[in-house]
Amino acid sequence: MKYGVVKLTKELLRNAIHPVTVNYPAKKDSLGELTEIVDESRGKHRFDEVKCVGCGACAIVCSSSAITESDSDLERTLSVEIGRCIFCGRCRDICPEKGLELTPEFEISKKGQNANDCIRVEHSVPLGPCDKCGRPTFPIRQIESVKKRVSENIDPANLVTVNKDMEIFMRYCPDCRRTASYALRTHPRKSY
Amino acid sequence: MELPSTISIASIVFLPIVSFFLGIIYGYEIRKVSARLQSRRGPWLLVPKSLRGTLGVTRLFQPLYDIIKLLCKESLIPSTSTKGLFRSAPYIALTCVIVAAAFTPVATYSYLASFELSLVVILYLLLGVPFAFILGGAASASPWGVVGSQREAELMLAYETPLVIAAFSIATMADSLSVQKIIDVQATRLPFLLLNPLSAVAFLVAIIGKLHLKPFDVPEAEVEIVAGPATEYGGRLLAIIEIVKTFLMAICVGLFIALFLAGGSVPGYEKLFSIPTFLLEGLLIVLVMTLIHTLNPRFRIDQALIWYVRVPTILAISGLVWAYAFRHFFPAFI
Amino acid sequence: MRLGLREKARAYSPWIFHAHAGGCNNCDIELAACFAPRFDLERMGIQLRNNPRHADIFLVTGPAPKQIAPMLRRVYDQVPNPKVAIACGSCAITGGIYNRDDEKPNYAIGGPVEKLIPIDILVPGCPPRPESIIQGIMLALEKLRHR
Amino acid sequence: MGRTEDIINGLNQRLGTDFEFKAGTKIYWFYTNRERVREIAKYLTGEFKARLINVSVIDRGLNGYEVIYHYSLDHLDQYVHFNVKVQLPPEEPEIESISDIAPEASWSEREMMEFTPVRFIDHPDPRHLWLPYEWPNPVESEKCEHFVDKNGKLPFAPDTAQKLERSLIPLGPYHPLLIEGAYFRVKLNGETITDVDVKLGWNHRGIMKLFEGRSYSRGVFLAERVCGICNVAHTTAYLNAVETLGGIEIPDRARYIRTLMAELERIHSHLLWLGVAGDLIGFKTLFMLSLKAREQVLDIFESLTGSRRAPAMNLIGGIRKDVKGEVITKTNRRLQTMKKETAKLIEIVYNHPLTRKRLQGIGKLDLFTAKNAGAVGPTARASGWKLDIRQSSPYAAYGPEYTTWDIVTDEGGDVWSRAIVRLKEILVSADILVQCLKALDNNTGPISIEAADPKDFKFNEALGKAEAPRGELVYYVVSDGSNIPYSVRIRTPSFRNNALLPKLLSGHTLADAPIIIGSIDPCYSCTDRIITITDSGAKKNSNMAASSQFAWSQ
Repeated sequence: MKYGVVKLTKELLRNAIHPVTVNYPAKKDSLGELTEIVDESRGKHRFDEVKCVGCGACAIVCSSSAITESDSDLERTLSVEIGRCIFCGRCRDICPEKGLELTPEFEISKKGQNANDCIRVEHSVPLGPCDKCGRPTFPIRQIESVKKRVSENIDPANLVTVNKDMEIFMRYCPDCRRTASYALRTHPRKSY
Repeated sequence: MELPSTISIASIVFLPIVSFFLGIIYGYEIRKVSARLQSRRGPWLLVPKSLRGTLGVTRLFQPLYDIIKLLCKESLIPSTSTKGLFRSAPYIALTCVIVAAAFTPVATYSYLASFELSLVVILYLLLGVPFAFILGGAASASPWGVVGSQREAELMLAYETPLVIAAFSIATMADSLSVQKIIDVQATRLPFLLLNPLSAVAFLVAIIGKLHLKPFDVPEAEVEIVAGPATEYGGRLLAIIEIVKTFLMAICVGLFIALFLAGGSVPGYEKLFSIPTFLLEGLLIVLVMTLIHTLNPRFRIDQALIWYVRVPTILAISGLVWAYAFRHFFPAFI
Repeated sequence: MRLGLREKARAYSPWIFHAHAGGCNNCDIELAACFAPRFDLERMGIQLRNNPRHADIFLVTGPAPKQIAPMLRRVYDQVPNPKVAIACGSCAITGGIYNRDDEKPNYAIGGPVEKLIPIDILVPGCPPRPESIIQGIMLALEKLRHR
Repeated sequence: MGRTEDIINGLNQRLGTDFEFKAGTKIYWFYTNRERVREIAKYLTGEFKARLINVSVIDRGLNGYEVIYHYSLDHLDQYVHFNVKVQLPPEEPEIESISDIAPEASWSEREMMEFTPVRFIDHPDPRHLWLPYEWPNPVESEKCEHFVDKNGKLPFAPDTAQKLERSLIPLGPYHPLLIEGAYFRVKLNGETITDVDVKLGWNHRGIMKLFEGRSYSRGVFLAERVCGICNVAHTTAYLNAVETLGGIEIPDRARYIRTLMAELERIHSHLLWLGVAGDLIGFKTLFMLSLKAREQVLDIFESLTGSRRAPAMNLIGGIRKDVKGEVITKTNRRLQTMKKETAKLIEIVYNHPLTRKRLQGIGKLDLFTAKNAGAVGPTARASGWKLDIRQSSPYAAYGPEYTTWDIVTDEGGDVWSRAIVRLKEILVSADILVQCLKALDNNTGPISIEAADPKDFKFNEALGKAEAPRGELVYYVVSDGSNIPYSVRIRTPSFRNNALLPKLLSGHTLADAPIIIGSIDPCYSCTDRIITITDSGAKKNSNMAASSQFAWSQ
């Protein structure tokens, strides 16, 4: 029975020689020095200026509604409210263009009185104007990427027609597309 | 007895201050060593360069910073408490320990220790501290304070018995109740640690209980009764309690050295040489106490009481018997 | 910058009271990890106190459900001045995942914590890494010094 | 299978026309009327030793309310569950309580009374479980919004410091004994506890309501945040239910990785428990040592998933990220270090005379009481009940075709036995982990399959179970074919074990209270519900109801 105390003493004396404490606040680079932070670690977000097309898939999939997209004046802003995010990494996984990363940056604490003072990660992409009414439609880069995807995946026989159609449709906003669907030959009854 | 000289009066004034700083160093040692034993780093002895702007250079005086910080904080007084008693209890304890500190020799130096019955005075004054805590806890009207006071009272009965018996067995061997005399007896011959180890062990265990270190921190058991008698104290009053604890640490260790280790004096050397020895011995005793502190969980109050009766009290009594036997068989020694 | 002894002592020995106000426990165990061997906060003289009367830093985790909200306020009032409050974790800051999508209030949540007590430091993350918490506490020290 | 058929035949004979039966694979659904409920409960729990795992109420709008009694027989016969359904009319939603027949039902019924207008008649203690006593019953969302007035003041705030009786000790809501808010009103005689009343719900976040507003795939992350310590178990149980709904069979690799995560989490949870238990008996060093060992597990988590806690690995139809390549060898190495440290810890705990002294012989729970009150998890196993969902209804890779392992049990039933069971389980879990890693290293294959559209779900209700570190976890998910679940009901393990607390506590000293409460590893973020089962129950209830204002004194 007393053996436990002897064992513990030995263990403690061994511990005394090898403390396992990290130097964190003293040396900034010691973040995760013992754990080799993996490339998929989930810290503060970063939008890739080039890759992100502004489709807003991350906003739809976000499990705590921390990512919001707001359109204003030919610009779409995706903003991540870090103070609401749960860092599940779903946005990164779902991103079709791999335009959103979670960096291993964990020093995100801030002074502040309320949630508005918390860090926000924002990214804006330009929206293309509707050819007809001039209102903002979709992000320009998203239109391009959709075109690219469609032309990659479509049956080559239809490629020319589809490409031509897309040239017209993609520049209209949904409302204008609806009203102009006869002219654009997209109305379902048109073919009858 | 001749009139006290200026130096003597100065020593009376300065001794508590020295004791206080010793207590702070001991407090740091407990924290640092227990941290290291738990494979942590503990309060930095030297703060890394990049943090010195915010955190200062060293943490050696960590308990002192705690006390200064608490002194500058507001103290809240619960409306349900008995206010006068609640406020005065820490000050009663403080008076007790300051006077006791003046009596306790630091490295054999103490003017007051040479009085007859100085050992009785110290033990008596130390008894005042738990009494003041019990009063304060009971006056706070917090259920935790009350339970803490109750436990403190029970534990006090348990540890005071071996403490007093062990101290008096030493007095018996030295044939004096003056601490200075006890030191002098040891300085010329062997320290009582070797002559009466039973009492020494009993005394050490008793002061562990007195200082509320594990396994006897029952009155302050955090997860059970928050902070015991100190639950409702905050700010300045808590600072006073911390100061009392710091003093208590230094006094208990100093008393142990005085009674069992010849107050740090080494036979055959200058009296001045006793200062480093005293420090070293003090740090060693605290080290031993820290080891016990880290190695054990907390006793339940009933277990603590039974254990105190079973082990240290028996040890102390056998130490007393041994002391009488020693006196009887080696009268020349004393 | 020269500091008086009082300000120094304040920054050198902050004691933390951890108030759990709902939430899923992740923040709480990460805070426990801050005091465990790997991220030992006692290096900086910081101690975890279980008594609000002894505390300087009031660390709140969780979205503050309605039932505990008044208690939280009351415990905050028991911390003697000067004090700093840290909201630790996303749900303490905004309610995090416990918010409803349609922005209507969740019937059970009385928070976020900022509604109940004045907050000084925000530590986002779900749960925040111990490094984030330590960084937040370092910021709190700066704030505490100038209180 | 003879036993199951016996039960069905017996029910048919007894109930005759009042009874309709729909076969599932091994999960049976019955329809009956409300007069027969008590009879069925007597029959199933009395004669066949079925466990009542939960009582759910589903609000069907104009069609009234559906009360479902979930009986589990899987501890006798793998996978077998009986679900007895009763339809109640919306104008008179009343049904007789069965909590005198099956005491486990008491809490579930109270919970359901709180959230739905269904009344369980003759319930012994119809107070609120989770919500403040002052709230209306049932709670209606419009009314509740008035509960925060314009100044942000909450009208149910407690009075300022009441003068407490000296012998009446409040433990909580803020008390160092538990990090989380819980309120125990303990009546003391000297230092001995004579009576306990519990009020929980300080952590109630309305999660079951939140589930009803989120799509199935987003619900996974909400399930993960029900509890931070057993988050994988929660997601696994939720996904077991959702995947049964959709008829999804996840690939083997996903099964192994789910098991890997769940077992890592079990180790983490048990090590954390050991640390907290150490703290509760004042053993700071044990706390530090076990948290040091725990960091190894967190390192494994981080290298596998990218986050120390909340791995977010489980998705509908599989998992998010593969575990392959050199990370497996690294994990194996870390596992060895962790195992060595844990073995050391076990030796220390086992041989330290003082820990033994503090833990042995307190908080005794005998097998009969454990079975009767429906203890689950390590608490039940420490009383000698061989009850483990991982073997009684295997999910993920726990079946014998994937991994082989044994259930750890102990006969003592006291706090010490619970500690021993948990410590041994760490080693068993490490064993399972090694098997999983080996299987992952040798096999290849997909890690997830396409999830079915909620429109094409095969069933419209399903039961999902998992063995969380604290015991059996039950999710009941109802689908109506839309994108979001119609209803989700959760029964957490601590919900059951907390019910035992008043029983365990009375007769012990205040100094033992923390470790006894800690010994069942209560997790109030999971649970957040309340109970009183003590001998002087009735008297105390009235006392408690009268003083619903909580004094909190610190």
